[in-house]
Amino acid sequence: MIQPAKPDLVTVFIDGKEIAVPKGTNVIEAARMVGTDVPHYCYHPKLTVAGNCRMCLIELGMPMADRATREPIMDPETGKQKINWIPRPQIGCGTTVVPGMHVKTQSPMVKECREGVMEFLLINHPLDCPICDQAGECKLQEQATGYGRGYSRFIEQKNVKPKRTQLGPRVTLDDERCVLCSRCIRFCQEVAKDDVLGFVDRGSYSTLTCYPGKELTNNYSLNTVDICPVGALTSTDFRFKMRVWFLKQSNSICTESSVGANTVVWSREGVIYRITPRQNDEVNDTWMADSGRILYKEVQSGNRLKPTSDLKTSVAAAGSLLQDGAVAVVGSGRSSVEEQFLTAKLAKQLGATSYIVARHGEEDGLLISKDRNPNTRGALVTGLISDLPATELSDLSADIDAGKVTTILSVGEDLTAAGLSAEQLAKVTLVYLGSHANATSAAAKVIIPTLTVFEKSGSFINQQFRLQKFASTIPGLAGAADDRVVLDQLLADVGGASAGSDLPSVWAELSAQIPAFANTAYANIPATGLLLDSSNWSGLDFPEGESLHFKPAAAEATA
Amino acid sequence: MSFKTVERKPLTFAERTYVPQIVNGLMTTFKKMVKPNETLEYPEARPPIPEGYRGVPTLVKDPNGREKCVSCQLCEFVCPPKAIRIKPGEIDPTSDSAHVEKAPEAFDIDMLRCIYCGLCQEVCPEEAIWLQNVFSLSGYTREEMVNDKDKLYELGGTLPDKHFKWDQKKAAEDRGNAAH
Amino acid sequence: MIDLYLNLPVWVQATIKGLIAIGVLIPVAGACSMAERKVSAWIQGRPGPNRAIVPWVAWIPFVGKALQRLGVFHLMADGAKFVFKEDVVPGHVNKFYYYVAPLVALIPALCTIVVVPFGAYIDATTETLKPLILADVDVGILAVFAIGSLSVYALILAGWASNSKYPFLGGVRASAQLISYELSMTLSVIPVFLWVNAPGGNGTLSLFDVVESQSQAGFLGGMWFIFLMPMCAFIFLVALFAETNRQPFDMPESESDLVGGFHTEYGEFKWSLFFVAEYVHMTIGSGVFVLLFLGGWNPLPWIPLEMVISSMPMWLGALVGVGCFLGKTFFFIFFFMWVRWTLPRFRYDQVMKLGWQKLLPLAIANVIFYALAIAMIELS
Amino acid sequence: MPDILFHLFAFLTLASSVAVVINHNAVNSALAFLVGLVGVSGLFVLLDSFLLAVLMILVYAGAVVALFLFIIMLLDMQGGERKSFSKPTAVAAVIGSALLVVCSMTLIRSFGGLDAPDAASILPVGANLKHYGDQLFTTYLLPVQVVGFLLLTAMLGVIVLSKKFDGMGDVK
Repeated sequence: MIQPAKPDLVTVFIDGKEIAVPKGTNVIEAARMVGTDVPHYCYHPKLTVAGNCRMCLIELGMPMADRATREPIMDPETGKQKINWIPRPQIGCGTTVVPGMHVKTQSPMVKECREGVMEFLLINHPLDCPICDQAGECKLQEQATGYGRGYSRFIEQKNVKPKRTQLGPRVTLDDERCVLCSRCIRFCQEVAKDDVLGFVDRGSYSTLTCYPGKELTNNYSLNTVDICPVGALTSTDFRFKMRVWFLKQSNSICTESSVGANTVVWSREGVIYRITPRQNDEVNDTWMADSGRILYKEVQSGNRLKPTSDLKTSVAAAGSLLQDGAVAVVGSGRSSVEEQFLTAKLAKQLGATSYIVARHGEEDGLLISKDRNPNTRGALVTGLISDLPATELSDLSADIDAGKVTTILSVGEDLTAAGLSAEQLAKVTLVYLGSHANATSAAAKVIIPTLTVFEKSGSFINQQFRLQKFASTIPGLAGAADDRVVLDQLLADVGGASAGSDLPSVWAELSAQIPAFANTAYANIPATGLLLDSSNWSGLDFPEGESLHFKPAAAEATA
Repeated sequence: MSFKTVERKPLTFAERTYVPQIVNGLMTTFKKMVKPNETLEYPEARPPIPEGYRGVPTLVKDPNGREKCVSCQLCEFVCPPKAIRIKPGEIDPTSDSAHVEKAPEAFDIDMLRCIYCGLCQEVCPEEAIWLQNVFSLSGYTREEMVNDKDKLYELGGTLPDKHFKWDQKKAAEDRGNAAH
Repeated sequence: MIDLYLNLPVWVQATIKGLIAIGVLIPVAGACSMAERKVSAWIQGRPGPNRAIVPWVAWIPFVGKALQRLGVFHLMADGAKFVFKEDVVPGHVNKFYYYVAPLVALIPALCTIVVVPFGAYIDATTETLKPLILADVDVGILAVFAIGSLSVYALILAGWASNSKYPFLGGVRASAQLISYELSMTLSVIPVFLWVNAPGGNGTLSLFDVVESQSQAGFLGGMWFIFLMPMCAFIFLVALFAETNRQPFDMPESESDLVGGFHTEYGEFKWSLFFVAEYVHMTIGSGVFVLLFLGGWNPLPWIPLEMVISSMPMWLGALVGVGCFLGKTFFFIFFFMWVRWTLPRFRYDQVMKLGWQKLLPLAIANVIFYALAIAMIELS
Repeated sequence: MPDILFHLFAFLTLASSVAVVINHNAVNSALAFLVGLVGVSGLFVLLDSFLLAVLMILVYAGAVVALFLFIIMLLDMQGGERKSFSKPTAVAAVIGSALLVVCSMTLIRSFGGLDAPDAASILPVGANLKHYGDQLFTTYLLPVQVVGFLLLTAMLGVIVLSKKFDGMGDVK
C-alpha cells in the first residue's frame, strides 16, 4: 500500500522494503533507516562525500516507463511495474534518493563487488592486527569478516610504506595500514579548518602526509584518529596502552568549557585509558577537542587529596567551624547541578553569601567556549548565584578585610587563583572540599577529599541551557567521598533538613523547588540532554561567542 | 525392543569348586610380582611427555633471541579463568627489533588460576605462548605462583621455528627504502 | 648362663619366656605389615614404600640403601607415629569396653605361642629330640584353638563398644563368622590326630608329637600330612583364612561396605594393637599349619631334622630346626598376603554359605572318610 | 602359690557370677559370664585338669558366649524396664528361696561332717585325654548320647518355633 509521501519525504525501496526518507538523504543513510548496513570507509555522515573507497557499491533501479508515452511498463507476472536496474553498481554514499528508487544491498553483484573491493584493500595491508591499536574497532577487520572473501590470492611482495610518521604532537601515522579514504583530509579541511593533510604519489604508492612545513597540530587533530576507519592514524597518547575490547565505555560530559561536549570514557578496572567524543548532533556532532581528552589524567595525578580521617569526623569538625563564625560559601562552576543545589541549601542554612568563580579562556568558535566552567548556568538555575560570576572575588576580599567574613567554605575552588591573597586566607578559617591539593587546601583547617567528575554521577547545564547527565566511569578513590554526600552530611550537621544524597532524592527536591526542573527526574534526562527554558536569564550577558550548534542569545536576537 | 536370552554354559565341577580359578589367579599375581615395576619413581624418573602436552604456559623467543610476543592481549582476552595479565609496551626505537613496535612490558600468568586449557596458545597469532612440558609447579607463597615475564621466558626458551616473519618484514622494509 | 636361668623361680622364668615371645612376635608382626605393603606393591607393579631413611643409616654404603629400598624405616616411622599420635576417643563410646577391646585382641594372640613348638634340638643327655616350646602340654592343639577362639571377643567388644553402626555390623559379622569356621577347623585336624594317636598308643594332642610322626622312617612315616591328607590341609587352610579375618574372608573390617568394620572408631595406638594382633594370629596360624601339615622343622619330606643335625653342635642344630620352621612359616605368611592381593572379598552371605553348607559337610565327610580309612589300615 | 591362685580364680568366678545375675545390661552379663568361665577354667588348671580347662574355654567361652553375644546384639536387648512382680514371679521367688534355705541348711549341717576324699581314689578323668576318651565312650556313653539327643531335639524345637513357614500366615 503506497501512502502519499509528505512534501519533504521521498519514498524509496531498499531490498524491497518501502521507506519514506527526507529529501537529500543518500542511500547509505536511507538503508540505515531500514536497519540495513551498507559497508563503507570513506563516507562519514558529518563530512562531505568523497566516494573513493567504493565499498558502498549497491544496485540501483528505477520503475520502468515507456520512453515515448511515459506509460508505466507492467510486469505481467507480478502485476507490478517493472524495475529498470542499472547494469553497473553505484556508490551508496554519493547517490541521493529520488522518489520510487529501488536499491539492492544484498544482491550477488553487490556481494561480489564488496569482495573485490576488500581484496584490493587488503592487497597492501600489512595485517599487523596483533600490534595495531585499531584492532577491535577496525572497520577493515569487521568488513573483511562480514563481506570479505576470507582468503588471499595475493602472493607478491606487499608495498612498503612509512610505518611510524608523527603527523603532529598527538597523532601517529602508519601509512601501510591506510586505505586512502581521505576522511582525515576532509575533516581537517571542513571541520577543523586547518588544511594540512593530503595524498602524495599515485597508485599504490599514494601516501597520506602533511603539507611540507606543516604539522597536524590543531586542537582537533585526534578526531582524525577517531574517524580513521583503520589503524593508520593512532593516538600517540593511547598508543599501545590497552586493547579496546578490554575497555568499559561510560557516558560522560567534557568539563573543559561550557560547550559540554558529550564523551565516552574508556576505562578498565578503575583506570581510564582514553576519552572519545560521543555523537550528539545538538552539541558536538561527533567531535571533541584534544585538550578535553587528557582531562582524565587528573584522576591519577599526584596531588589528589587523600583522606586522613573518616568522613564523620571531618564533617563534624567542618560543621562546628561553619557554625562558629560569619561564613561565606564559595561554590564552583565545575560542580554538578546537584552539588550546586546542595551548596546553595547549605549556604542558606548558614546564612552565608555564596559565590562562584568565573573562568575565562580563549574560545575557538568550535567546541571550546570562553566560559571554562562547565556548569555556570547550573549555578544560576539552582539559585547558588543570581548574577553572572566574576573572575575575581573582590566582594569577598573586601568582606574579609572588613572582618565581615571569618569562615569560608570552598567547594573545590582555589581562592588564591580567584584573587584572594595568602594573608587574607590566613585571616579566615577555611573549610575545603575538593579532589586536588592547592594553595587553598594547604591553608584550610578542615579538608574533606572528594571525587573527580569521572568518579561520580550528576548533570551539567551547558551554554545552550541543555541539561546533560554524566555517569561515574570508575570507582572513586578509596576513602574519598562523593561531594553530594559530603554536602548533604554537612547540611545535616549544621542543622539543615537533609532529604538524602542519592540522585533520585536530590532530584525529587530539585524538581519540587526549582521551576526549571519541574517534572524532571534524573533517570528521565535523555542521552542527548534536555533543553531548559532559559528565558529567566535572557537578560544576562553571557561571555560565550558563537560555536558549533550555538549562537549567543544576543546574536540570535539580531539574526 | 527385542532381546535375546543367551544360554550360559553351566559351570563345570572344577569351576564350581572355585579352586582352579584361585590357583590361576595366584599364578597371575605371582607373575606380576616378579615382573619389573610398571610405575615410575617420580622425582628421579620422569614420565615421557607426549607431543602436544599442555603443561605450564610459557613465552618463547624466536631463533634470533627476539621475544615473539607483541602483547596483542588476545590470550588475556581469551583466558577463561583470567589468569593472564599483560601490560603492553613499545619497543625501544633504537633496538634491532624496533620494526616490531610492540612487546609486553609486563606479562604475568597466575598459575593458581591457570587451568591449562591451552586457549592462549591456540589464540596466539604470533606463536609466542606455548604450553610446554613443565607439569609440576609449586611455591611457598601466592606471589611465587605468579609467573612474571622473566620466569615465562626462562621456562619457554627458544622456539626453533623457521617463519622469520618479522625478519622478512624488515627485509621488505629495507628493500622498499632502497627503492625510493 | 643356662644354670642361672634354671635357678630362677618358676614365675620369673615364665615372665622371661613370655617377654621373649612378645619381643619376637611383635616385631614379626611389624615386619609382616611392611611385607604386606611390599608384596601388594610388587603384585601391583609398584616399588612400594622405599623412601624413609635415618640419616646415619644412609651413610652405610650398601646396606643403608638396601634397607631404605626395603622400606624398613617406614615401619619404624609408622610405629613411632602410632605411639605419638593424639589419643582420640569418640564421645559416644562405651569407654571401658572400648579400651579393653584392643587388649583382648592382643592377649589371646600372644598367649597362643605358649603351646606352639617352634623348633627342636637333640638333648645331649637323652640323645632324643626335644621341642623348643614354652609350655609342653599334651592338650597342644586344643589349647591353640581355645585361646585363639577368645580373640573373637576383641572384635565383638570393639564393634559393640564403638556404639556406631559400621563397627557394630563388623562385630556381629565377626562373631558369626568365627564360630562358623571354628567348627570346620577343629574337624579338619581330627584325621591328623587320629593318625598320630595310633590305637593303643598314649593319647596326645601335642603338636610336637604331630611333627614327630611326620619325621619317622619309611614311606608313610616320613610323609608330610599335606600329602597324606590334602583335604584336611585344604579345609584347615580355608578355615584359617576365615579365622584370621584375612581376605577373602575379612568380613569384619571389609572397607568397601563397612568403612573399617569393627575398628572404624579406633585410631592411633589402640588401632595398632588390633593390627598387630591380626598379624600375630596370622603368624601363629601359619606356624600351626606348618606343624600340622608341612612337617614342622623337618627340612624336606623324608629327610627328618634329626638326620641333618645329629652331627652338629646342639645350638646349631636348634638353629637349623628353628630356621626350617620359620622359613616355612614365613612362606605361609607370604601366601596369606599373596592370596589377599589376588582374590576379591566374598560377600557375607557367601561366607556364611561356604562355612556352613560347603566346608562343614566336607569336613564331616572328611573325618568319616579318614576314620574309616585309618580303621581299615589298623585292622588289616 | 597355688593357694593364692585358687583364691584369685575362686573370687573371680564368684564375683563374675554375681555380676551376671545383677547386671542390667545383657552384654555386660554375657561378658561377666565369660570372665566366670575363664575363672572356672583356671580352677581346672590348678587341678592339673588341662583338658577340661581347655574344653571349657574352647566350647563355652569361645563358642557359646560368643553366640550369646551375637544373639544379644542382633536382638538389641538393652536392659529395659524392670518388670513389676507378677504372680508366677512371686511363686518362683518363694520356691527359689525355699530351695536356697534347704541347701544352706544342708551345707551348714554337713560342715565338717564330710571327710576329704582320698586323692588317690579319684580317677584322673579330666587330666588325661586318653582316660577322658575311654570314659566318654564306655561308662558315660549313654548319658552323653541321651543329652546330645536332648540338645538336638531342643535345637529342632527352636528352629520350628522361630522360623516362619509358608502358609502359616502371620503366626509368629
